[in-house]
Amino acid sequence: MRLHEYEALDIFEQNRIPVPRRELVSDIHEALRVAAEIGYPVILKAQVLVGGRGLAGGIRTVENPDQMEEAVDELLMREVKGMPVRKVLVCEKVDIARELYLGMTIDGYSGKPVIVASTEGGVLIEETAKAMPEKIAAIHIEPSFGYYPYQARGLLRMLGIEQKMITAWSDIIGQLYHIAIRYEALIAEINPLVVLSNGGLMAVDAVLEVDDSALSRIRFPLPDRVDRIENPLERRGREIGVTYVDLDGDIGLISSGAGLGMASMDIIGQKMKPANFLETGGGITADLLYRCMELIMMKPNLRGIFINVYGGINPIHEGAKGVIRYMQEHNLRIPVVAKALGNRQEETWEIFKSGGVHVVTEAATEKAVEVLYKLVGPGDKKAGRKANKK
Amino acid sequence: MRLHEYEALDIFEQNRIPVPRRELVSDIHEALRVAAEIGYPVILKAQVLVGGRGLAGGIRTVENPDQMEEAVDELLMREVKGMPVRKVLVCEKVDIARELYLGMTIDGYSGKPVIVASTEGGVLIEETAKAMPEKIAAIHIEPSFGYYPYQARGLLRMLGIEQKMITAWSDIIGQLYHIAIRYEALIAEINPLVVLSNGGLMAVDAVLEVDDSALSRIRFPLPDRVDRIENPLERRGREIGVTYVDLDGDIGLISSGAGLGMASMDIIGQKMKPANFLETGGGITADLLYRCMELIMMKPNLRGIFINVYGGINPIHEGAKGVIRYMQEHNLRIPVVAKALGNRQEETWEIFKSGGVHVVTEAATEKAVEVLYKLVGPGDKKAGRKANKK
Amino acid sequence: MSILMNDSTRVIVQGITGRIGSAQTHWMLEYGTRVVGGVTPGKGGMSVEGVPVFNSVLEAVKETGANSSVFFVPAAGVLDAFLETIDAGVKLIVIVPEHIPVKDVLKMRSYALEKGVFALGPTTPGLLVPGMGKMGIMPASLFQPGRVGIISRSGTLSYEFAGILSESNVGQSTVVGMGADPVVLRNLADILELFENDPGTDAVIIVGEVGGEQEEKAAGFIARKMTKPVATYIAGRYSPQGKKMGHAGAIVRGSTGTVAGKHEALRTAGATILESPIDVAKWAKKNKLR
Amino acid sequence: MSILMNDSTRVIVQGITGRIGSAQTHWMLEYGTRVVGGVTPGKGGMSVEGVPVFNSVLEAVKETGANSSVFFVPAAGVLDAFLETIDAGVKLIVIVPEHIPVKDVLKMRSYALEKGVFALGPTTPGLLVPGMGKMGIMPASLFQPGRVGIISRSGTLSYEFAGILSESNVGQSTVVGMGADPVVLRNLADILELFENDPGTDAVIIVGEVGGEQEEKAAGFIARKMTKPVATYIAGRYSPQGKKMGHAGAIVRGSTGTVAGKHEALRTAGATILESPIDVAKWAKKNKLR
Repeated sequence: MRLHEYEALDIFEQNRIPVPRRELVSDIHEALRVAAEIGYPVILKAQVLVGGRGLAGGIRTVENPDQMEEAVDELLMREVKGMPVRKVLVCEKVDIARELYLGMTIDGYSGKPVIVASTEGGVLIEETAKAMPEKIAAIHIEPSFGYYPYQARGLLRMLGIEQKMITAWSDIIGQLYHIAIRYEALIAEINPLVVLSNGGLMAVDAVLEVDDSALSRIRFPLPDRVDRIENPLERRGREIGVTYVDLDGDIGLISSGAGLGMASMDIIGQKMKPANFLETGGGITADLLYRCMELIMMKPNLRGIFINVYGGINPIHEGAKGVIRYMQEHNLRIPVVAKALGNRQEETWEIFKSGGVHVVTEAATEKAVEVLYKLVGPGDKKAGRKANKK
Repeated sequence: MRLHEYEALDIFEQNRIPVPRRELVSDIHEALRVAAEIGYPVILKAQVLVGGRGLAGGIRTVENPDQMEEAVDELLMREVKGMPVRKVLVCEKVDIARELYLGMTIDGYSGKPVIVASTEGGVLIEETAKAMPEKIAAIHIEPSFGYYPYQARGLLRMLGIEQKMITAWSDIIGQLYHIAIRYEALIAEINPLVVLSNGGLMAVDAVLEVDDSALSRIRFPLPDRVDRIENPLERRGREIGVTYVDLDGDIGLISSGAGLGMASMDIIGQKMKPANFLETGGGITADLLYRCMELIMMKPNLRGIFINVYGGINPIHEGAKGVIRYMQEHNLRIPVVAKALGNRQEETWEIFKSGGVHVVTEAATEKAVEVLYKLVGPGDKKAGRKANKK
Repeated sequence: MSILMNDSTRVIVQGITGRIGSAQTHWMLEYGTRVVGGVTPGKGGMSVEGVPVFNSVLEAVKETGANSSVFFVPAAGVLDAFLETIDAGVKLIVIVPEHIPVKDVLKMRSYALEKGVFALGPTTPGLLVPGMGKMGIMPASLFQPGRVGIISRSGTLSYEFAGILSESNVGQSTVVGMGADPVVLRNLADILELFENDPGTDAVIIVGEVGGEQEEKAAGFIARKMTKPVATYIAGRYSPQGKKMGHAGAIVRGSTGTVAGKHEALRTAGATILESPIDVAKWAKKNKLR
Repeated sequence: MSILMNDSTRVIVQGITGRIGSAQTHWMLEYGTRVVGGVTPGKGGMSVEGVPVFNSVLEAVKETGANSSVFFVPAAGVLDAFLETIDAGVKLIVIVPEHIPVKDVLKMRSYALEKGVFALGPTTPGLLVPGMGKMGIMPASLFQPGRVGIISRSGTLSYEFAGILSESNVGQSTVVGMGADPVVLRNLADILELFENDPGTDAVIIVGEVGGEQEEKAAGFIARKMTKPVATYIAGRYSPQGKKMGHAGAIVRGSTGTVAGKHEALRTAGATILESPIDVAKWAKKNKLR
């Protein structure tokens, strides 16, 4: 779960990382009041859960009250990278002498947290990393041993940081790392970490992504998880316990397993367009697949449904019952093709067939997709996309 | 620093270890009120910082209000193992089916925390450990890896604990260990940990000794450290930053280094009696030794003073200045013998001699003690002890 | 022949008394796996599918001579039980459960590596040696004995590839689910090495997916050490680009993680790129695998 | 000959710019110790007693070829600096400061043992090889070269014993303060073993004190491995019995920790018990030590 910038800034501040004065607003009146308190000029920042916000126009400098109305209206009206803006953060504009970068993530391959720092922070950090790798330094932390300040000092010396900055910067590294541990963060990032004109350091942005699997044991207050999903279908997916990603095609997809789902999408995509990605996980029941059918059918103009499940941990015969119950109750007319193999496969095939599902018994997904294609044809490739527009 | 039982019980309770209902009282009126709230019978426990309190008469059961006055008076009047009783804890009397033992300490030799448990708790636990070692089980915790519940379960299985008790007991082990980590405890102990007649577990006593070297970084509120030293001379020693132990002889001792201090005491003890143990640590200054002289002279009837210091980390010539300043200002009449070797020893000898101190320049403490003995003789071996009585 | 499991593999099932644990014990036994015991603290003395249940791993190991364990333990209890299992001397551990916090996985991984324990998962369907046995949830019907090794990050895709091969009468030596989590207990290259050294395996299929850098790192091993043919399929080319969640990962990993980047690394290392799962049948035929 | 320090010992002083660090650097240099650098973060570029100061241990090691370090760092910063020093490749570390939290000492000890670093302290006067050099605070005037090794838990008592021996014209091969804390970075038996293996040492004196179980454990080593004469003095026989602080320690250690218990263990192991420090002169004479 990624936190909003304003939420992450609050957490950083509570953990003694210097951050700008700021307040969250949702209309022009609040914005004017806050800006007056903070003092002009101020920075307005759209609170959306995507990166690259600055380059996409989600950040504005406002010099005086006259400029405020237009800037706030403009930000609240716009979408940044397809995400609607509901809140704007009004921030103190600080005097920036230099932009640095500091981040922490998990290095999956080595199985260790890794701290990354650079003397060249800002929006182009990834390009910097490629073009000038000597400007980037990283250290791995041994998970059972933990973090100690000398590691940060070593990292900063690798970057050639002048001695007088080392204490302040290594303090922030320590605090960021401890935030990451407490909040079980997969990513904790400050970009840019700025050197102020008075020589101090300040985090003027904050990224914090918390491990979803650890949410129930984090002892610090966190915002609600489901609420922050903007797309209503994706939110519904989270509610019923499946992973749903909204796409712009017209073939509904239900799969068990993310890899199988991705492969199904790839194969469908060769001649048709998937309307969604849906992965059930290992908890299939008749009810769950009934709800999955409801969910994928919330999208208008589907031309066909493709079900691709394996009976390993999942009782697929139970799943099949849920699918055909939905089909019968809703008198579903569009073709449904199912490939279902594994434990209790014969029983599953019978149930699907009894409900009018086209069953494919071969292992290759390509063959099942071919069956579907014969039933529905290539379709209007724009149909789904249109229907998906708000 | 050892906490009082009532302080440790509060910490245990905050950390979800079941403890009896209880309240601290310092007079009969409070005791009657608390006992009425808790309900008779109640247990009165003298709050003194020594072990073996129960066997020394510091614990009383009170069945009804009529018995209360005598019991409270008796406890508040008495000394337990030489310690005055200022506060009494009035506790709920619980139905005890069985007494267990649980403790955590540091195993200095292996350099690891060790958790010790026994099915035979109570006042005679140390005897049990010798007579029936199979009733005791211990596990070491790897410091960099930390504690996990499976270790506790393994410990309890070693003791043959029935399965239905394992979860409750291992939960308490986990909580005790985490208290020990948070409070940097050198000892955390529950004796007895009782099995109630309803099958639950409860800590009816609590020992917590915190690492003095870690006091400044413990983030949880702790009681004041100096206040809890009962002996005024020992408290004064703590205040000026030296280790002072009050003894019952009449030869004052100032030494640098605990080992040298102990050896000096041993050697003095062969023919005379030390009035105190005083170890300066590595921070000798003229002022510090002036204050050390003040401190040892607070004890009446000293017959002589023995100073045994080395100039390694300590500027002993500075220390010598403080000693003779005290002697001059107070016109000290009793003999002072000093052995002072190491860096700047010649300078130190000159300063001591200028103030009338008898200087010994050989290394063996025995020779210096012999010089003192020749000056003061064996003395009345009872004198110091009498003077020390309150 | 096979990797990881063999004739002396004696398996315990942790969490055997749960709904999934007991059901999967049934399927494992039915497939011929030597399941010798189960562990559920507090349920010692019971029996599930004829298998004795113990309160602790140590007891199970002592009583049954088990050397391998498969986990159906709730995610919150996996770290503790994993450490217990290693301390009890078990040398092969399969972690089926999903949603284990990454912080726990890091500790599990470092302890297993330190103690020389081979562990798979989390979020793995486990391990199956056709005709011999299985640890985990792979559905037996799709597999047949043979000489092709499969390593998959995705559970269900490992079934898919085995199924396609089996329909073409190409059997498998061992099928290994390495786990779908961002951090797994053993890296792809370690498993590849086992197949390279297994006389019963003639070729290996790697079933990967977008994200992470397992495939890129394995490419290094393929280039340096691998003598047997390797085919790879990477799922996710049509997946919508993930919402970018910070730069740190991208900085550390550079261009790794994309399907194109993985293809490039693997092709350079000499592996065959499969564009679609069904292509594996042609590859097997071309390489005369069986 | 000597233990721990020799001709190739190159020492850095951590916390060299502090009051004690700079004063002791003076004494160490005066005694002939090869002090090649100092470390105080933020003070790099300075020089103390003619010795260059660096900001980090790594830099100091790279620039000076140091292989040994002595600490005069404030207690709160010792753990971090210690780990830094080990990671920089230093193989001998002397921790002079006192009042380091036990929790920190446990971590330092486990890391040093894991990395094969020999560390002394905390609360140690350090290490002195008469006529060659010293790391720590031992006052040079009391020592003279010879063939008797001294290991002491107490700082000042190590001076006392060396002083008594020197006055009797019995010199020392190496004098080692193992540290006075309840947990030290190296146990007594490990240091004894170095003396046993040192051709320059003919006999060893152990200066112990009440508490802990270092002497008892060392008795095991003496009985099994030690061929050279060992004399021991245990301070504290007239010390008032410590206030009893819980049973756990007593249960774990049984009767160890008392002067009588230590005497018993050491005597049984074949060591000579010295009743008073001055007795060491007689013992040396009897054993014809010099």
